[in-house]
Amino acid sequence: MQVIRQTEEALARSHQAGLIHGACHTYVGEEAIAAGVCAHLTHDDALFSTHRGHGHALAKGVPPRELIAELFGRVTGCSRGRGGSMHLFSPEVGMMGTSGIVGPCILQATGAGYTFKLLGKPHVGVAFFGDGASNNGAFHEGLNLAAIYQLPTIFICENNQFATEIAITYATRNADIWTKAASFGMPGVCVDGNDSVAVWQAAGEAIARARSGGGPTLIECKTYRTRAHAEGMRDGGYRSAEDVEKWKARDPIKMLAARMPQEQAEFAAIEADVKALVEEAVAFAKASPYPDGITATEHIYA
Amino acid sequence: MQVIRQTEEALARSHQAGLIHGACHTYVGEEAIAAGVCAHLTHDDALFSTHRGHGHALAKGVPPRELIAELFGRVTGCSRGRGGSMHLFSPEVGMMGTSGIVGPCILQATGAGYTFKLLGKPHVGVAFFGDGASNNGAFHEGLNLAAIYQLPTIFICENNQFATEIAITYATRNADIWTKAASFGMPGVCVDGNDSVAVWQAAGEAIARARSGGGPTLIECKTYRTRAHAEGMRDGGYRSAEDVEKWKARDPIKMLAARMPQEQAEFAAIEADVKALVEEAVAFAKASPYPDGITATEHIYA
Amino acid sequence: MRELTFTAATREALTERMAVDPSIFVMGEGIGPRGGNFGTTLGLYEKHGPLRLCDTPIAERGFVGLACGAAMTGARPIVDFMFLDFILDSVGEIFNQIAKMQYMSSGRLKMPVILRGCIGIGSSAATHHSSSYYSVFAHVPGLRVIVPSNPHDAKGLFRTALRSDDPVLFLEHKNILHLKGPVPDESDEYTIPFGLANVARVGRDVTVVSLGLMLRRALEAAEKLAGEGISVEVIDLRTVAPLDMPTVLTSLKKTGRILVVDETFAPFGVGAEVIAQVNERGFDDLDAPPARLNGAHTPTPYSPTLEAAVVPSFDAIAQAIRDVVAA
Amino acid sequence: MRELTFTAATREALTERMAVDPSIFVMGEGIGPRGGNFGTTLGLYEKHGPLRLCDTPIAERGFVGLACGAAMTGARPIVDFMFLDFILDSVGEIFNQIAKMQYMSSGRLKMPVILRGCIGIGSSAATHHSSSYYSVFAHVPGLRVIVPSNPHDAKGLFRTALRSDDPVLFLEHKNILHLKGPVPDESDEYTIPFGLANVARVGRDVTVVSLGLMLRRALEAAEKLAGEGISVEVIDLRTVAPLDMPTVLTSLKKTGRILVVDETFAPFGVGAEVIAQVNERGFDDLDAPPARLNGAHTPTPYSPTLEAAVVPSFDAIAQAIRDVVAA
Ligand SMILES: Cc1ncc(C[n+]2csc(CCOP(=O)(O)OP(=O)(O)O)c2C)c(N)n1
Ligand SMILES: Cc1ncc(C[n+]2csc(CCOP(=O)(O)OP(=O)(O)O)c2C)c(N)n1
Ligand SMILES: [Mg+2]
Ligand SMILES: [Mg+2]
Repeated sequence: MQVIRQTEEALARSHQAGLIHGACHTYVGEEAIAAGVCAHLTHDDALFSTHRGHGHALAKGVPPRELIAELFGRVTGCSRGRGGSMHLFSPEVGMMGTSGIVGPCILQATGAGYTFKLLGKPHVGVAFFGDGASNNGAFHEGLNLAAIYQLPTIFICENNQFATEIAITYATRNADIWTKAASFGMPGVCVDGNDSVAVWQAAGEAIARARSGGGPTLIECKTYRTRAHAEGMRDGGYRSAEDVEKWKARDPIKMLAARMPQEQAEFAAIEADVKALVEEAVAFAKASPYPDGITATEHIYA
Repeated sequence: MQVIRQTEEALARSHQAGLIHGACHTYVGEEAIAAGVCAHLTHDDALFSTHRGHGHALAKGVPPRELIAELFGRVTGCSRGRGGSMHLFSPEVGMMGTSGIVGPCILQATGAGYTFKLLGKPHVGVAFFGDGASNNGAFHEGLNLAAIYQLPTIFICENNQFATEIAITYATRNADIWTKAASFGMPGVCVDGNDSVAVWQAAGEAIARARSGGGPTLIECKTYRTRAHAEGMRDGGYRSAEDVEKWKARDPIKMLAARMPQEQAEFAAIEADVKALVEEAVAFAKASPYPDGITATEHIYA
Repeated sequence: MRELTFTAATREALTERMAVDPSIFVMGEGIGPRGGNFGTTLGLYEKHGPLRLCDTPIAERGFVGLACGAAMTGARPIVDFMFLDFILDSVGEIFNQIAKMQYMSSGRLKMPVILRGCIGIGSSAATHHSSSYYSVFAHVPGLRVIVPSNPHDAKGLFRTALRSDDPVLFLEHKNILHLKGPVPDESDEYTIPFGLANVARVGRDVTVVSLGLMLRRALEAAEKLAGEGISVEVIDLRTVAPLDMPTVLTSLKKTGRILVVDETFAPFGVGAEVIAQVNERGFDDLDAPPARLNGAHTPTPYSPTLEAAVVPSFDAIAQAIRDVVAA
Repeated sequence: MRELTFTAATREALTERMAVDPSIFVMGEGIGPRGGNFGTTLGLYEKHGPLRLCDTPIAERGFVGLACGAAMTGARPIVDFMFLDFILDSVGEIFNQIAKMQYMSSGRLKMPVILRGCIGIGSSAATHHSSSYYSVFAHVPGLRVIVPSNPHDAKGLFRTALRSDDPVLFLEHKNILHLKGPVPDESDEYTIPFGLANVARVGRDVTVVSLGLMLRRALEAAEKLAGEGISVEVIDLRTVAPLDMPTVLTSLKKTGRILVVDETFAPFGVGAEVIAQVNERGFDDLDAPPARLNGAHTPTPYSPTLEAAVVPSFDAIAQAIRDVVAA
């Protein structure tokens, strides 16, 4: 969680400094989810995510320097500068990609589950997506396909209450997204997405079930993003400052620390280590070269 | 129901005789649904349907002669010969169209509901679609939109147990389609689709609620088609002859007749009248001219 | 004349028309209280409320299909995609339903739907926020496809779209959306018909056909080449469907040389179609092979160095014009 | 040589390859026990079972997206749409994901997906079962687009598709699917590379470029015109992306005249692209304006009289060839 938090904050500062050319959607406030889920995954498990994917990439094992370099548009970035914030690829660690389009990750994770079942492998496909995606047809079709084929796929819905500025309570009359699993005859689970231990437990159960042939699970994590939808965007009007403060008080990092008061020194040490790591990563990214324009049309075909 | 049954049987015979050039999906066995629902509709209400739409067109008020002529490819057909079996249009009577693509009718009926709400009209939009369509993303997006805007739209799912040869119990782990309304915070109702009175009652309640601003309803009608998926197709392998017989015994026309034993004479009179009507309609269609090839590119733009 | 941005110009047309036509409503993500990601509907929610400025879930296929049904029953929906890239999940509703509805119903249903979104490469928006599919939509019968290059045209064409009974794709390049240009007073009710190109610059030696952002770049290149003694006529197509070939052919008759400059993919693109029609209807006027200059045939990369490499630059346009003149 | 239908020919290629490559699976509606609406997978379910012959709900977007994710993780999915018309709900997954995946991942992911479906106008299938979108798919970078005209080529090209790491659209005209043609024995492991056109008939006076069903009609017309003393060279493109222009240009050098015959829409279509490239690379070889003959730019009507009017007929093709020769 520290790696995600501090990297995101570095990215936010870099965005203000003009080092990031395109969009930048941070994961601040939602770190417990990626951390809690990815703790159960190996590089052989396949993770698919969406526009708010920095946290997932980091938790899956993409080094901060590769993420930051990518957003800086450098050739050392995880997508070699081709992708930017919304197109993060690192298949080497099972980070199969993020997408600037809402929805596809649900289907692709289903496809990964299909491959693993077809080839008899014990891995899982995992999709991370927002509450906004749950009203999209991809949710309906993807979850149904995963259910009927009993695929090893885990659907993690990060319900941070808003899709940009549209409240989930506006976008559906049933904002308990986990209940929709019933339409597909699939287990649906609801957890406090700011409680990393609760996420870790729920994900652990679901992933173990999937690995042993028990099929998919939908896990809704109720959470909140505490920064604007994207860096540089206004953050007023659609939600109250009090709500933001209320959720900041439920900061997942603080919540974990509060749970283990005896580990304060350890937490402090981690925080300091990560600080150094992220500083080094920013320096690395800044020092990295831009890709050569001449390579712009490579890799379109195999 | 007699008009639908006898027209369909005439169409099936005509198909065998080579008078129908393209596809022909009959509605035999499902007549109670169109009849029960459309009894509540006027020409101002907007009906949208799918590939199996003959029954809906007839129940909404398209004369048999226009339907038959359309399938015969004649200029007197309800779509002037441009459409055929899967593209039936008669906006004059509120038959807004059928589609050779599964799914869109759900969204278009939602749109009709939107217009009626926007313009303050007391009409309803109605979508008829199969169990197969309920696993399509259009179902999820359409029902959700109708629910959040509380539109006067009625969703009639004709669950005849199969999509072509794929059983609904294969295509979803939750074959009680009406329960999926809960995902959208919408009332979901289940009726015996072969019982015209039950359909009539359920549709009546839902339509009255919609007209008075109470929003949409999903009605699942459990039914069965007793002919092949389409005329000329094999009808074996995927379902048992016993099942077909079992459902034939639940013939909606016979069931209604059994309900009102004192009305046998009336029923017989209707049957005879309809026979004459359909015979006349076939003769009319046969005698009608084909459209002139030169008109093939008219009406692409307004 | 006063100066407005593209967005302000089309918003004026929309505001004016919504006040008199109660059947118009707008759907999209954030077009309600927020006023649109690009400000396309700013201030209208306060006037007309949530039914006419309808915020949506992320369900592009759903609300495009809804718009189709609404248009079939007497409303005039405008779907605002913000980025055109998001249109793709609704292609089934557009190709199979919206584009075919008038035809299938033998003209008894109309299809007054506007589908608008911003297009184009720039600002490191990356490959899911940079697409322009106008050639794809223009291939399909039943659609009108509009790509304005300045606020004046944007307003006049949007006014036409607001009265059209055909479905209209209204596409504005995101890198010029905020640029200002002269627009007549609100009292001037000018409209611009679909299918009428604009001779944006008169010249003698070569005809350059373009649209959108590239049109502006081509005009700059023409300016520079004037200094080299090359007189360039620049034609702004403004609409891709219908395509105004008479204006192009008239210019070609004068210049004998033609270059099509288009940001998007060459294969099966605007240049291909213009050149094919030039061959069919103006072959004898050609003093040199008709040519095209396009963006690279590739997904759009993110990094600024890569992004710049996939779009025709000012220099590349100028050189392509010189080449056609020299051919 | 033995004779097989298109369907039997591609099924043979599929059967052979599925036996040796366990990563191949097929998805679609009715491709399991039923063996496919057109018999594309007949007999394979019995051999390989439900995981490799996977029947689906009606969820085209869903299973195309699934196929994308499966290909990213090491499988080789084949999506069988029966009618290509049903592909449209999945265009977002194809354009934004499948076509761009290799690029976005800088070549670290491969995308071995085959998307197959039947195309074309005929048999009063009406407008939702008659489409051919090959020009649309060929406009987008990252896809291979195949349109065979005979069983021999269908098998050879399908074999190539089964080994390709690029996404392939494999499109067969429904009105020739059941026609038989010579196909070498199963022991002959010939393949046909993408991007290699076939000179289907050698001639002197004019080059006719075509594909799919129209190729066959063009060959018949050429036969007839031989009797009139016109020697027609007929080129079968076979693949629309990549397009084999060298073969076309070599022929043009000889004949000096060219006509593109294509069933689908003219605007932004195959003819437009071929003609644009002819202008770019073979302008000096042209003795007459290059021409194209297309189906009408309209949704497809149902009635046989209307349907026949929107497709290039044998007579129309013969006349168009005469016109180009006389020009
Ligand atoms: C198909 C599609 N439509 C619209 C967008 C624009 N968009 C980007 S992020 C976003 C909101 C997403 O909300 P949610 O899924 O809840 O994720 P969050 O941003 O809250 O993490 C929208 C509408 C998109 N990227 N893709
Ligand atoms: C999008 C789409 N995919 C596939 C088809 C082919 N198709 C035609 S009818 C049908 C089955 C439909 O089943 P259901 O919705 O249950 O209706 P029923 O035929 O049982 O009335 C299919 C798959 C289609 N028409 N549209
Ligand atoms: Mg959200
Ligand atoms: Mg059914």
